[in-house]
Amino acid sequence: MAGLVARNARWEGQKDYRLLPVTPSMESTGASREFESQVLSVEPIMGDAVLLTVSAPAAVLSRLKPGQFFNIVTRFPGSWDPLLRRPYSVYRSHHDTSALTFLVRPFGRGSAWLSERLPGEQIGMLGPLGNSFTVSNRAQRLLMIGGGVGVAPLVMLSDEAATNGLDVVFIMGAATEDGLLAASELSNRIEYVVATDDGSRGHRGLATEVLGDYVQWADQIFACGPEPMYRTLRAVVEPLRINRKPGIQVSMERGMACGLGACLGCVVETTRGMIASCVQGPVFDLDEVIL
Amino acid sequence: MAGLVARNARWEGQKDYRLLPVTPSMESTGASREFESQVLSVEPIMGDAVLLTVSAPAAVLSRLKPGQFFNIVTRFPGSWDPLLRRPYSVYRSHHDTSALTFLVRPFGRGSAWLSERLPGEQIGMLGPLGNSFTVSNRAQRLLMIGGGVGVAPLVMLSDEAATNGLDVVFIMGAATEDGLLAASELSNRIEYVVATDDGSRGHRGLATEVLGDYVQWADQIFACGPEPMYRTLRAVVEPLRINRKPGIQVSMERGMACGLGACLGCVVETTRGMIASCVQGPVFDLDEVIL
Amino acid sequence: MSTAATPDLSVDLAPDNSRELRLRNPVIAASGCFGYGEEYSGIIDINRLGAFVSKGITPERRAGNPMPRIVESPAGMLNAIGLQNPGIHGFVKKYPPMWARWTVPAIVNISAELVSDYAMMAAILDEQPAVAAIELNVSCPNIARGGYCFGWDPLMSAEVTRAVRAATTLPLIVKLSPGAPNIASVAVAVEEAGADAISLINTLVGMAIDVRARKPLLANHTGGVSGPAIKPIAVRMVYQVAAAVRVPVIGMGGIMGLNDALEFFLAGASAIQVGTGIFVDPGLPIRLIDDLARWLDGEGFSSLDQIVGIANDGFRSGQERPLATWESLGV
Amino acid sequence: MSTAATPDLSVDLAPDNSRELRLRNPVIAASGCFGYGEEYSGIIDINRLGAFVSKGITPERRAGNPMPRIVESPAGMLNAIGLQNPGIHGFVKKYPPMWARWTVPAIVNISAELVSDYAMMAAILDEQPAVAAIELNVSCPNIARGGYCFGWDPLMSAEVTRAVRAATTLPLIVKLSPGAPNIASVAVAVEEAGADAISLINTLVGMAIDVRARKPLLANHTGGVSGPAIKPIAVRMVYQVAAAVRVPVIGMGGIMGLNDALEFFLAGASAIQVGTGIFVDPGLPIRLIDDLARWLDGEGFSSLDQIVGIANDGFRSGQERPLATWESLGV
Ligand SMILES: Cc1cc2nc3c(=O)[nH]c(=O)nc-3n(C[C@H](O)[C@H](O)[C@H](O)COP(=O)(O)OP(=O)(O)OC[C@H]3O[C@@H](n4cnc5c(N)ncnc54)[C@H](O)[C@@H]3O)c2cc1C
Ligand SMILES: Cc1cc2nc3c(=O)[nH]c(=O)nc-3n(C[C@H](O)[C@H](O)[C@H](O)COP(=O)(O)OP(=O)(O)OC[C@H]3O[C@@H](n4cnc5c(N)ncnc54)[C@H](O)[C@@H]3O)c2cc1C
Ligand SMILES: Cc1cc2nc3c(=O)[nH]c(=O)nc-3n(C[C@H](O)[C@H](O)[C@H](O)COP(=O)(O)O)c2cc1C
Ligand SMILES: Cc1cc2nc3c(=O)[nH]c(=O)nc-3n(C[C@H](O)[C@H](O)[C@H](O)COP(=O)(O)O)c2cc1C
Ligand code: FES
Ligand code: FES
Repeated sequence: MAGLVARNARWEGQKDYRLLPVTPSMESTGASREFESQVLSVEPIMGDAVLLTVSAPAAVLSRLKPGQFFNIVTRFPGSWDPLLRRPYSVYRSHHDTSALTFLVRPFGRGSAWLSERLPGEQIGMLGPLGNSFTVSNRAQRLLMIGGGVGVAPLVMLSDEAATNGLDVVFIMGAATEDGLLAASELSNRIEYVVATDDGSRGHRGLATEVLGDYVQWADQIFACGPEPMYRTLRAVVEPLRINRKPGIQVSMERGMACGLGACLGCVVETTRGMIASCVQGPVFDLDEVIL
Repeated sequence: MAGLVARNARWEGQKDYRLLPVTPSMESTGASREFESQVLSVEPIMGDAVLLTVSAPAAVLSRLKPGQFFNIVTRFPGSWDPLLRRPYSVYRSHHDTSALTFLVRPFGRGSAWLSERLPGEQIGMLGPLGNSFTVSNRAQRLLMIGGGVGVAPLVMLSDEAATNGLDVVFIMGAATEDGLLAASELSNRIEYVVATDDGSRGHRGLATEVLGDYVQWADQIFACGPEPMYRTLRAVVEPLRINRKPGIQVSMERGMACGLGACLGCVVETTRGMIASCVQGPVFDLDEVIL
Repeated sequence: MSTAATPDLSVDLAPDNSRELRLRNPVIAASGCFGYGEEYSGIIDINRLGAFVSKGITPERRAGNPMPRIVESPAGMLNAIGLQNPGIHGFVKKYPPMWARWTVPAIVNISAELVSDYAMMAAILDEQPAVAAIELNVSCPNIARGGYCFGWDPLMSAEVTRAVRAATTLPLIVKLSPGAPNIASVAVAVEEAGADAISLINTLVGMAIDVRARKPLLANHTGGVSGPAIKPIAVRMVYQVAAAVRVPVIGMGGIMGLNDALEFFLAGASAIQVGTGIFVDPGLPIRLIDDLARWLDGEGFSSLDQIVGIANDGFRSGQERPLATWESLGV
Repeated sequence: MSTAATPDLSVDLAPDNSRELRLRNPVIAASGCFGYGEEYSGIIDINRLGAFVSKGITPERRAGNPMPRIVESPAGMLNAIGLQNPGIHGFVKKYPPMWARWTVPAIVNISAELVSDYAMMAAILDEQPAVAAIELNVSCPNIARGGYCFGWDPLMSAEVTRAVRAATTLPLIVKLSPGAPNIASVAVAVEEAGADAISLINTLVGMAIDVRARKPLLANHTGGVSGPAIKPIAVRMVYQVAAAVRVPVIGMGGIMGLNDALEFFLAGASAIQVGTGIFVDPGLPIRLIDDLARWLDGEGFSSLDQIVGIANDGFRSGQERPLATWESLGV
C-alpha cells in the first residue's frame, strides 16, 4: 500500500481533529447516536395510539432536548420491505430509569409494526436528531397547541417548563374525547384546555378556535400538528400579535430517509431557502416557513 | 356490454362444465386448495428443527396423500420481502383433530419465519399439491431412507403403511445423534435403523451404507433427501437389484413459485423430458430422473 | 360477485378492430404466470377473469433452460424459464380446442427471433376461433440484427408489428420491453405500425450470484426480474406511454393488491395484468375485480374509464415532448 | 480494525493514471447518500472508508425540487431531490478546504446538460488538491440533443468523457445510467474515451401514484429507484460491463450487507458503493469493511483481488459478443 501512504502523506501531516474516530464503544453508549433499544412497555393511549417506552443510554438522555426525534427502524429483521426508518418525536424522557417514551399512532406499515412490539424486543434507534424548541430566557408564559400525535414533543417541552416553574397552557384538539390526551399525562401545574370536533369534551370545534383567548397572555407559542393547522394558527394569531410577539415555533413533519442532512429529502421551504428539517428542523419559526 | 355478449355468444353456447366456478365457500372448505390455517403448536425436534402443527379443513385431510406438500406463505403481512411461498411436505396428518404437522428446519428467511410462529397465528396455505408416493398393492415390505428434514414425507408414508399392516424398515441418517428423529415418532411396528456421521448413535457413517442389507428384502424403496444422497443411493442399490426391482421412488426438492404447474420454474430433468415437479412430482421413479 | 356487478368494469382493448377485444373486466392473468389457464382451474374461477394470456409460444418446440430457473430477489423474483413450450404447431393442437369451451377470452403470447416467424405464428393463430387476441412479445433477440433486442428499438419494434398486422386481423397487443431507453417512442412506433393495444412492462434483466458456489444462481446466468420491486418502474413507463399514444394501454409489474392496480389505472392503463402476484396469492386476480368494483362504487364512479389516466397530466395528449428532461429522468 | 488488518483490501481504481486513486479498502459512500461527508462525522468513523463521493455538483447553484422529494417503494425508495447544491463555485469555496484535513479520499460527482459545462467543472476541480477523483454522472439530459440522456448512448457518453478527460488529469470515474439498452457498449465507449474507472448503476427512473390525491406522489412526478429492489439489475449490469472492459468497475445498487457486496465483487466489481443502505443502517459501510476482511480470511484469500470476477466467465475478456441473446435477455 506504498501508493496509499505516498498519496495520503500530504493529509497525514494535518489530520482533522474535529473528525474524531467513532469507536464501537461509542456505539454502545449511544455517543454515535446509533444504538439498540429494548422495548420496556407498550400502553394504549388516545384511542388507537400507543405509548412505546424503550431503554436508552444515559449519554443519549443527557443531551436530549424537547422537539428532537429519533429515526427508528420499523422493519422485521431479514426483510427489506418496508425499507426506511421512521422519525418519531420524544414524548417523554425518564432519567431515573434511563428510558424514552414515544407516542405512536398506527397509520401505515411502519407505525403499525412499531405499535405491535412486545416488551423485551430490540429496536434500532438513530438519535437524538434535529434541533429543538427553544424557550427564551425572558419567557414565563408558554402556550402549547397540539393536534393528534402532534402533542408528543409538546408533552416533553411542558414537562421541562413546569419543572422550571414556567406557566404553561396546553391546548389540544381531537375528533372525539377518546382522541384526547388524558389530563393525568400532564403535570397539574399545567392548564389543560381541550376541544373536540363533536363537542364530546371541552370546546366543540377546532383547537385553533380557543387559541385566541391565550395569544396575548403568552410570551411564546409552540405548536405541533398537521400543516393545515399551522395555516389556521397563522390566520388566528397574526391579527393578535404586536410586532411579531409572541413568537411561534412549529414542528414540521416531513418524510425522511437519512435523518442527518445528507439526502435533502426532507427539506422545508423557508424565507432562508430549502432547509433540511432533520438537522435545522423539525422546529421552525412559523414566520419564516412558506406554507 | 352488448359487445361482450355478442363476442362471447359462440362460447356461451358450449360452456365448459369441466371448469366449475370456484365459490368463496370452496375457499373456506379448502376445496379450492387455498385456505388459511391456524397454528396449533410448535415443538422442537431434531436439534434446531420444529414440528409445526396447524388446523386444516376436513376436505383437505380427506384427499391428502403421503408425499404431497403445501405451498406456504412465509412472510409477514404487509411486507413483500421475502416474496415467494415455500413448499413443505406433510409430516403427519391428524384426522381426529383436523390438523396437519410439518417438519421445518430453519435454513433461510422463510423457514426461520415459519419456525418462529406462535399458536393462534394465521398462515396462508396452498395445497395439497403434487403427486404422492405410490405403494404397489403387491408390496408388503417397504424400505424408507431419509436424510435430514427429508424424513418428513416418509413419516406420513410409514404411518399409513404400518396401519395397513405392511412391514416397514425406516433408515435415517444425520450428522449427530441430536439430528435424528426420536424413535417415539415412529410406530413400534416399524424397524428404525439409524446412522450418524460421528457414530454418536447407530452406524458410524452415511445412511446409504447400511442400506445394502435391506435392498433385497424390500419390495419398494422410498427416499427423500438431498440430491447427492440419491446418487449414492443409485450406486449402492443398482448392483443389488434384479431387473429394476425393487422400484425406487424419490421426492425431488426444487425451488418453486406457483406450485401448480404454471411457471415451469421447478422442473426435473427426466427421461420423459422437463417435468414440473410441483404437479407430476415431487415424487419420481429414480430410474427416470437424470441426476 | 354481486358487488362486482354495480359499476361498469368492461373495457374495449381493440376499439378500432372489427374482431373487437371487449373484456367484462380489466383484470388479465399475465403471460408465463398462468400457464395455459387449466393450471388454475379449481383454484380460482377462471371464467370470472377479464382474460388470460398464455405462456409465450415460439415457432418450434423449446425444452427450456436447465435448472435452477427461478430465484427470489428483494421484493421480487428472477426467472429464466427459457420459453419452454410445445411450439406453435403443438400448441394449436392442444389448447385452443380446450379454450373453445371456456367463456374467458384467451390471448396468445408469441416470441421469435425472426420477423417472418412472428408473422407465420400470427397467420396460424388467425384461424383459431378460440384465440381472442395476440400479445406480441418483442423482448426477443433479432438475429437478423446481431441479436439486438426488437423491443429496444422503435424501428425494429414497428417492423415486427407491421409484419404481424399484415398476417392477422386478430386484435393485436404489442408487449413492450422495459430495456428500451425511451419507451414512449417505441410505443408510438408500434401504434403507427398497427397495434390495437400496448401492454407493458415485461421483466427487467437481472442476475443473482450464489456466493457459496461462486457462480450465478440461475443456470442461464441472467433472468427476468418481476414482482413488487419493479412496480415503480412499470408505473412510470405506463404513465409515459399512456401520454404518448391513443390506443389502450395494459399495465403490469408488481401488482399485489387494489392500491397497486389503481396506481396503474390512474397513470393511464385501461386494463392490468397480474403475474408474479398470482404465484404469491392465487386468489388475487378475482379479489381485484371485486375490490375494484367496490372502490369505484365507494368513490362515486359509475365506470372504470372515469379513473383511467386521471393522475396523468398529458394522458393521450400524444404531444411531442423532449426525449428526456431532468424531470423525466427522475432528477 | 484488527480483523480488518489481515487480508489486503486495498484497491487501485486508476492504475493507468499517475495521479492514482488507491483506496485502503473498496467500500465507498455513494453520491447523494453521504452529503459532503461531514453529515456522517460523529456517526461513523469516516476516515475508515475507502472513499466517499460528494452530492452531485452542477455548473450553477440549484435549489432542487419542491416537496415531496422521496417516497418509499417495495424494498426500495424513490428520490427526486433535483440536484440541490451550491454550484461548482460555491462548492469549491466550502468543501475541499474542509476535506483537506481528512485522510479519506473525496470524490466529486458532477452533472450538467452541456458537454462544455462538464469540462468547465472538471477544469476547476483539477486544481483542488483535496479532490481525489471525479465521478462523471452521465444520467443527465443532453440539451444539445433534444434532451436525450447522455448515458443512454455510447457516442454521447464518449463525447462528454473525452471532453472531461481533456480538461483534467484527475482520476476519472464515469458513472453509467441503467437506462442504456446495452450497458456494455456504453462502458466500452467511455473506456476508449479515457475513463480510468467505471461505476454503476445510477438509479432507475420510477414513479409512485398517490391514489387518495389522484396524482404522482413526488412533486417531480418521476424519481430514481434505489435500494435492494434494484440489486439484481445492478449485479447483471456489473457482470456484463466487467466482461466488456479492462478498467476497474465500481458496483452499486441495493447493497445492504456482506452477501450483497460479495455478489458485486464476484460479478467483477473491484470496489463497491453504498447509498440507500447508509440511510437504513449508517453503520453499514464500516461493518462491510470488517466483515469483508473476516470473510476473505475465513475463505483463505489473502487479498480482495483474488475474488474479483470469479463468478464471471468472461471477466475482462473484452471479447465481442452478440448485442443480445436469449440468455443475455434473461429468457
Ligand atoms: C420529525 C417527525 C416527528 C414525528 N413524530 C411522530 C410521533 O411522535 N408519533 C407518530 O405517530 N408519528 C410521528 N411522525 C410521523 C411518522 O414518522 C410516520 O410518518 C408515521 O408514523 C406514518 O408512518 P407509517 O410507516 O405508518 O406510514 P407509511 O407507510 O410511511 O405511510 C403510509 C402512507 O401515508 C403517507 N404518510 C406517512 N406519514 C403520514 C402522516 N403522518 N400523515 C399523513 N400521511 C402520511 C406516506 O407518504 C404513505 O403514502 C413524525 C414525523 C416526523 C417527520
Ligand atoms: C416438495 C418440497 C418439500 C419440502 N419439504 C420440506 C420440509 O418438509 N421441511 C423443510 O424444512 N423444508 C422442506 N423443503 C424446503 C423448503 O421449501 C425451503 O426451501 C427451505 O425451508 C429453505 O427455505 P428458506 O426460505 O428458509 O431459505 P431461502 O431463503 O429460500 O433460501 C436461502 C438460500 O438457500 C437456498 N436454499 C433454499 N432451500 C434450500 C435447501 N433446502 N437446501 C439448500 N439450499 C437451499 C436458496 O436457493 C437460497 O439461496 C421442501 C421443498 C420442496 C420443493
Ligand atoms: C415465471 C415467469 C414467466 C414469464 N414468461 C413470460 C412469457 O413467456 N412471455 C412474456 O411476454 N412475459 C413473460 N413473463 C413476464 C410477465 O408476463 C410480466 O410481464 C412480468 O412478470 C411483470 O409482471 P409481474 O410483476 O406482475 O409478474 C413471465 C414472468 C414470469 C415471472
Ligand atoms: C437520495 C439520493 C440522491 C442521489 N443523488 C445522486 C447524485 O447526485 N448523483 C449521482 O450520480 N447519483 C445519485 N444517487 C444515486 C446513488 O449514488 C446510487 O447510484 C443509487 O442510489 C444506487 O445505489 P443504492 O441502491 O445503494 O442507493 C442518489 C441516490 C439517492 C437515494
Ligand atoms: S432526511 Fe435526509 S436530509 Fe433530512
Ligand atoms: S412451481 Fe410453478 S410450475 Fe412448479
